[in-house]
Amino acid sequence: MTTRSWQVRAGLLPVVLTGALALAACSGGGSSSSTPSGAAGKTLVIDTSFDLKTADPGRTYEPTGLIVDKATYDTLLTFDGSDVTKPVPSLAESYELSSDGKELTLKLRQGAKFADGSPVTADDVVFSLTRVRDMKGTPSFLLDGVEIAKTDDTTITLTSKTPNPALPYILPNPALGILNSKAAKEHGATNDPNDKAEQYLNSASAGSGPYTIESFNVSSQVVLKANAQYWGAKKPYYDKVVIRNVESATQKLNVQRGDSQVALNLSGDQVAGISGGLQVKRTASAYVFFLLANQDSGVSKVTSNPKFVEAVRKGIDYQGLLELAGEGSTQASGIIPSMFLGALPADQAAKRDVEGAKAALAQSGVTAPTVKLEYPSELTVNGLSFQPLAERIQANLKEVGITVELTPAPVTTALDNYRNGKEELGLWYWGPDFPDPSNYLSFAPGKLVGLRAGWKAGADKDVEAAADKAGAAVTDDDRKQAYTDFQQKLNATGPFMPLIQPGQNIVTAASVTGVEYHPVWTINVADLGAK
Amino acid sequence: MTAAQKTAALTIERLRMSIGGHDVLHGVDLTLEAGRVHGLAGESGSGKTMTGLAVLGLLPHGSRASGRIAFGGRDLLEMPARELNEVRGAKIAMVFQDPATSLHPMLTVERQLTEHMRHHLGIGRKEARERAAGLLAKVRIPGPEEALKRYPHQFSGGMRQRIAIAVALACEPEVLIADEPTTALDVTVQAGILRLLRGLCDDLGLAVLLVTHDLGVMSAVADEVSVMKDGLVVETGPRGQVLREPRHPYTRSLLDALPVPPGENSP
Amino acid sequence: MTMPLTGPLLSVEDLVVEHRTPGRPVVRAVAGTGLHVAAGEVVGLVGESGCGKSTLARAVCGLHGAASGRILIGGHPVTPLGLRRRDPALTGVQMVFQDPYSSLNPRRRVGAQIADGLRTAGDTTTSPADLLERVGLPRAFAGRYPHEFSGGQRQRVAIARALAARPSLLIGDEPISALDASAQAQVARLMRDLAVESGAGLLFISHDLSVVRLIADRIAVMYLGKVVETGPTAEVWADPKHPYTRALLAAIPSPDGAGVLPAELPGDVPDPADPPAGCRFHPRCPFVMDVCREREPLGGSAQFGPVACWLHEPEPSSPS
Amino acid sequence: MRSPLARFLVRRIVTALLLAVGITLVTFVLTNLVPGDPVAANLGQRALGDPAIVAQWRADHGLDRPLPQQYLMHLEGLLHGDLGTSQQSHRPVLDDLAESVPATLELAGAAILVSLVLGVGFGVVAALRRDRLSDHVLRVLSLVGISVPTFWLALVAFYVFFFRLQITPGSGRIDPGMTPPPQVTGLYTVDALLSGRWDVLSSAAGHLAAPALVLALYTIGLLTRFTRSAVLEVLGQDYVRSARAKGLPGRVVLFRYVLRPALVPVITVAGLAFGSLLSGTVLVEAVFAWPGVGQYAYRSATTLDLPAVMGVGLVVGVVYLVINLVVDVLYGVIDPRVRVS
Amino acid sequence: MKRAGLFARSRVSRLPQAWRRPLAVVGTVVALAWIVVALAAPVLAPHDPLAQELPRLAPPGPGHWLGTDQLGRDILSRIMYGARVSIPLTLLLVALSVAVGGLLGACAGYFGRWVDETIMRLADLVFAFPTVILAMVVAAALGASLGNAVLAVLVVAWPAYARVTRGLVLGVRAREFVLSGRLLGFSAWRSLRVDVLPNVTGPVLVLATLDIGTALLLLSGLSFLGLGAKPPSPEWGAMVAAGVDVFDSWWVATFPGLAILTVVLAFNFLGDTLRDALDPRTAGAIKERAL
Repeated sequence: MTTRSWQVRAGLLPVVLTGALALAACSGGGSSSSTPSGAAGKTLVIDTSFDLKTADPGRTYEPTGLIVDKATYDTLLTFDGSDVTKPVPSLAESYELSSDGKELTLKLRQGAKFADGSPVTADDVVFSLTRVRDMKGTPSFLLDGVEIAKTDDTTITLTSKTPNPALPYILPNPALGILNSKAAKEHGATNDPNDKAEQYLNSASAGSGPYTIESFNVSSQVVLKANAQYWGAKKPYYDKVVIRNVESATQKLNVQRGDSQVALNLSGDQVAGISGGLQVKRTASAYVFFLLANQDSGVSKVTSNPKFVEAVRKGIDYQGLLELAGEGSTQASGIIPSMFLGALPADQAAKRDVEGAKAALAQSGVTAPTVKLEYPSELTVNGLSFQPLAERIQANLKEVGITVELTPAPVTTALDNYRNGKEELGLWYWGPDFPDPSNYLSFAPGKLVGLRAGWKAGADKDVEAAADKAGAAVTDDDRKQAYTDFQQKLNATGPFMPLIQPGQNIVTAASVTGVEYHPVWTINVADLGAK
Repeated sequence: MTAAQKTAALTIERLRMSIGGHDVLHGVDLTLEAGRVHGLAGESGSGKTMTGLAVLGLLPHGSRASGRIAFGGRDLLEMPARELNEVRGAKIAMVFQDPATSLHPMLTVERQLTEHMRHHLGIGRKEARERAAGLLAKVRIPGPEEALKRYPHQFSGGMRQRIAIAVALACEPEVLIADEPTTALDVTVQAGILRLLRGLCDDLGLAVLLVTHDLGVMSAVADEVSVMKDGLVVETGPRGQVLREPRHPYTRSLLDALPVPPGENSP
Repeated sequence: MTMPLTGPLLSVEDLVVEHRTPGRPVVRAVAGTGLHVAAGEVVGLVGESGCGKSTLARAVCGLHGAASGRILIGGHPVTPLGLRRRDPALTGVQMVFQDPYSSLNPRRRVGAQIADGLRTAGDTTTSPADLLERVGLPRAFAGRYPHEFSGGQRQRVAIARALAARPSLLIGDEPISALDASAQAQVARLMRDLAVESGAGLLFISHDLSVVRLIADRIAVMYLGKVVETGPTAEVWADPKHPYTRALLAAIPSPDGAGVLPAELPGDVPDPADPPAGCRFHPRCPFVMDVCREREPLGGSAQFGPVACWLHEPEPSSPS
Repeated sequence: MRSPLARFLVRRIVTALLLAVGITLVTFVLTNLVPGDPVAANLGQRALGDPAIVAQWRADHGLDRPLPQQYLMHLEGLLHGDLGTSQQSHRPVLDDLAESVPATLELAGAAILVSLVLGVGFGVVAALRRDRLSDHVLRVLSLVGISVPTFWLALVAFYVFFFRLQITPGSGRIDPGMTPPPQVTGLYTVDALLSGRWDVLSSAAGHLAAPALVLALYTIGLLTRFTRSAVLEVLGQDYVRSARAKGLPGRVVLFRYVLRPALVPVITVAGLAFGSLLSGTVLVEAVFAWPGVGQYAYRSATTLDLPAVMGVGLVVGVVYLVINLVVDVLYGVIDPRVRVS
Repeated sequence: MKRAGLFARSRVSRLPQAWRRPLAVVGTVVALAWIVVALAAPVLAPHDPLAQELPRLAPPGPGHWLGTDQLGRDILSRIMYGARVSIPLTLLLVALSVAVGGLLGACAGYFGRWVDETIMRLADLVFAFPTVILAMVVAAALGASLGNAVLAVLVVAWPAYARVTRGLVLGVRAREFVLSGRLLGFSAWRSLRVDVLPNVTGPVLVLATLDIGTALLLLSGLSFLGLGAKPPSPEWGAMVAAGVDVFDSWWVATFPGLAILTVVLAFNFLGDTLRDALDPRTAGAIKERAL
């Protein structure tokens, strides 16, 4: 026989090498399995699914950006905890709204300082607010038609052409954070769309907030460090806050393993099984999922048929959708979320009526319709993705006799169609720009969202009149009545079907304190501490 | 030629071999003597190459051999792997058919000439180098010192075969197995190699097993000739007898198939 | 298809064929040489590997374009074979290749492949089986696939296919070198007999002089891209003129059992990309003279006759 | 006279440059096929309503020009090292890539290293022990390796090793509490080593282990299969037989005569495998929250961030070209026939 | 004299043996089983794959052997119906790749010159991008749908076939029977059709078998990224993606993943055995393209 022993010996070598390598890999892994919360260097890790474009307050309007800006910038007014009913002082120590609701006067606080130590001045305020308005970034509408003027070194006057009682509720928006205008201007900040400061503001915050930006990456993580110069009474607790972009499913594992201390986007399903010394904060969010049926017969002969809309409205199994959304979610009775003034009471919510739906479909004269339902495929709201909702709606409507073809698209593509009013059926959500029902008037015909449903001005005079009335009302009672009326009419004949308000489930390590869900900025990092 | 010495350098007895269950050798008997060239002839597939490989234990994957290959009083087939490795290259060397593939294309001539010398003879780099240059000179490679630094692809086919022969001779073996050493070469080059082989055999007293299908080559250098057919040696004898008065019909048919009758083609 | 004969069947004049590989110097495989084959004549083209004999054969078939020079088949110039169909006027030249294992399409029955040849000739009366019979194979083999044949049998089929096209010139490019010794002479003889029988010329290329001697009427010896000697086989064999031809013949070992070692020709074949100046053979020539190093003996033209060697400089008046 | 290797490399580099231009063209054309208007993706709702701003934005980004001109502008920018500005991050794409590329290179590099060691090792063992049990086992394992869906394996590995068994650390490249090591190469493990930060090294290596192994499984399988056949082929070569006929020790025959030539084709495949690793990162990075090019590419593609997509295409293409070049150089190192005339 | 006719002899004699290898047997059985499942899904599946009628996220148990998903659909039934989506599409995809890549490669190899240059430089370009990234961009450009995902994968898959086919054609084209055919007056097309293509199909088909697994991985990968199958289609990649959100309910993602794994494995077993059975010369050509 031929000799082969050399092969065996030589052959063993790679195996030995391999084993050593695998061991090295494992030992590396084991040593750094977790960081105990708080104590070690006082680092807080927040996991969230990023919806982040920028840290420039003048441009930001995405939830993650608002979290970052809330921590790094102060606004003139703010809200206390999760209470959105009453704006409280921040950089402004007091404010006064004129009786006609057109002029808001704010008194600046003395002694507030930016992170670089320079004082916050009225000029900074005027520059920052004007910049937001005139740069025409996403949040510029917040200050549409508002004139900003410095009366003296400590007084700012905001003047609107029409009564603007919502303005004090708008000012806390982190998009209206006050910039260190000198630093910002040095880096290209201007008061028009040619502003070039964004890059700078992404690398270093120019605010007076309790934290400053250490590093910023729109796709992976944002690291905040405590602002040692913070002027406020309550100093930042953590030295460092890491906000990481993590899928919701992974968030759950991370927080359970102690790899992170806060998980922001767990769906009801994901929270259901959670245990082991974690705190779960369940709140109904201010997001409202809704279905729209395009009223433009150029887009669809089917969905523009009012009886078809009725069939859809009656055909949807709202309870089933709630079940999908999981704990903490509620059915949206109207387009205005339950915690806002003018929200429709729960008993007025739509109910499923399959027979009624079939009847309506029969009356519509459309037989065996097939419609396309568009929705953003990879977007999740509080851990809830659109996919199962769409699939459930598809199944619901199938029972009625409507064939729904699902056409998910990446959010940008889907958004395009949605904004251009090209969707036959659309599944979307609306988050409030500020905690006031006036926000929702854009659902009226001819308005922003109305147009997206192909609902042109004049298409439904009744609803339009109700919307105008609601917009003009000033007192709380009047407003409440007017908004309720508006929503009832909208529900009756409008193209929108409010579905659910998903719960906001914030899971934190047992040690973390001060967690409050806020409808505008989700979470105020500065409020977080540790036991 | 020292025909008087009749010492058997290597004896193959009843060698049988199978590859993957197919018998390729059915009991081959051969005797090699020092200072003599033993020609092994046959057509392709007759098993002549396998016989040569079996001597060194270089059988293809999945093959089995039995019988006896006696060398220096021991049976190579029974020899432990390690000891057999000491015989290979040192006592029994081999030259293959195609010098283009039997030399490693990525190693210098020096490395291929010296590595087994150093391994078998335990000599140093310098000494091995000197011997290597001497060997190249012996196989008539021009500029041996320079040639050591070059790679096989920088030589012509004939030169490569000379190098391969030098490699085989490096450890002064007793037996040389040459498997179709000139088949891949042109006739004018072949003539040189045949002369070289014959000369080495005579000068060094090597026992050579020359495997070839070319009866002309056989006639030119072999002292004894064996003819193989289907895994068996059908005829063995002195060159003149086998080629001029073949006893076995197969040998006769081989000779008859030649384009020119023997003895008629000298110019 | 047979062509009207005007002069020799094949006439190659001053042919140059080059091999170009990017990044390497151009190799003149055939370096300006000539060759003639008459109808019914068997010409053996011999030489060692790399001397350009196969390239010459391929150029004659149009498989390789000529850099310069002329190739005429029955007076018809040969054009290189591109993507278009071969010029029907040229299908009278057919070739039998070296490797029996790649000369037949393994996916088709041999009968069908022979029928291709018949179609070329427009022959509707002969059947593939007839041709198999002519090359000495059973008629029934037409239905078999190539893998069922031995090497020698395959070459017979390849010959049958080439013959089916009724060639006026048959070329064998080392058709026997891959066969076992016992089959070589048979196949070579078969080729000769069939070619002569059909009146076609045969250009038989081989490195094996003893086989060529057996079948060729005339022999042409090639060295490094040039034909250095031509002449009737018996004449060349008995009295080789060119030193290279002599060396070549002397190097053939004879199977006579006498134990005579063949004569050696020292040196290597020079690199065809960088041939020596003057006579290409001069570095190895035992009879080298000064003139050999400087001037090339131009064979085949008016100056040199059948032997391109300064030793055999022709009388000015007697071109062959 | 230049050496053949130099000539060979020059030719390869010229080809590579042409290919690089081709790559820019392909990415450009592809990204312009993407439906959806980048304007909508990038301007605020208010600004979108203002035609003047939209027009201005289009002009600023050259979107009002004809496509060929846009491409030339793009090329011109590239020549100045300007890959454009990401419409997502509003930062120069180059800066974004400078952050994400090292992360992916570290991941893919670790994976290819593991694959080479394991794949080549297993392949050699399988070839040497051909048709025996270990060969069969390795064969099945390597086939399993190339059959596992990477995205699924990533999920399973994360769940099992991180969550259930708790032996691997969580998301990201290092523990979130740690500061990354001072950037030299951008590879955390290497940088940590250079700066002597052992805690960071251990953390980075730990975070790297799971995703790299998940990623490597496919290439391990691939290289095992391939090395096996390459070694078998070399084992059948005449020069190996002649080396054995020389009585050389098995070790010498294996390393000098078998492995060296067998590595030539293996290197080619390893180069190609690197490409497949880059592919895999798209699927693995999301699960392990690894801030690399894969995530960046996915995000850019789904948000129609054209400059970013083009940047990714270019970088990835260039990485491919560089790998090919490295492979070519390695040929020269291993095989003197490439090097010496 | 050593040049044996591996080309013709081996294929004929070795293929039947290949089918008896254990791996090939396992591969064949599993692949056939999946094909049966795909064909008979309506009969075999215990539930309607789209019906949201069971308890949500129920673990494997009686009545729903592999558990249910977020919408209360039976995962076993979905996997069975998923075979009707994934397997035919993958086969179609590979067939298209072979057709497109094979034809282009054959043309490149046979006609050479500018045809060759154009096609192969195009192939090089595609090779310069990692498959998933390129396919992802193409799929994003075309819009998410299974048909477009197939197109996207086709875009990245054809060059492999083009390269291999070209290499094989180059090899076959220089073979002597092809030259003989040309000398007999075959047109280029006839030569390609009669002499060249039949002699490259074997290795290309083996490559195709090997590639079925890769193609399925790519297709399901795209679906996993949301660029392939549209819901509620029970495509396996999309099912795994749906399982990501509900990690704790491990069965949602695990079983579809296993389905992919077994199908890919089966075809890889088959392809690998076939490749081994192939003549080493041609196998060398396709080995390059194991990726």
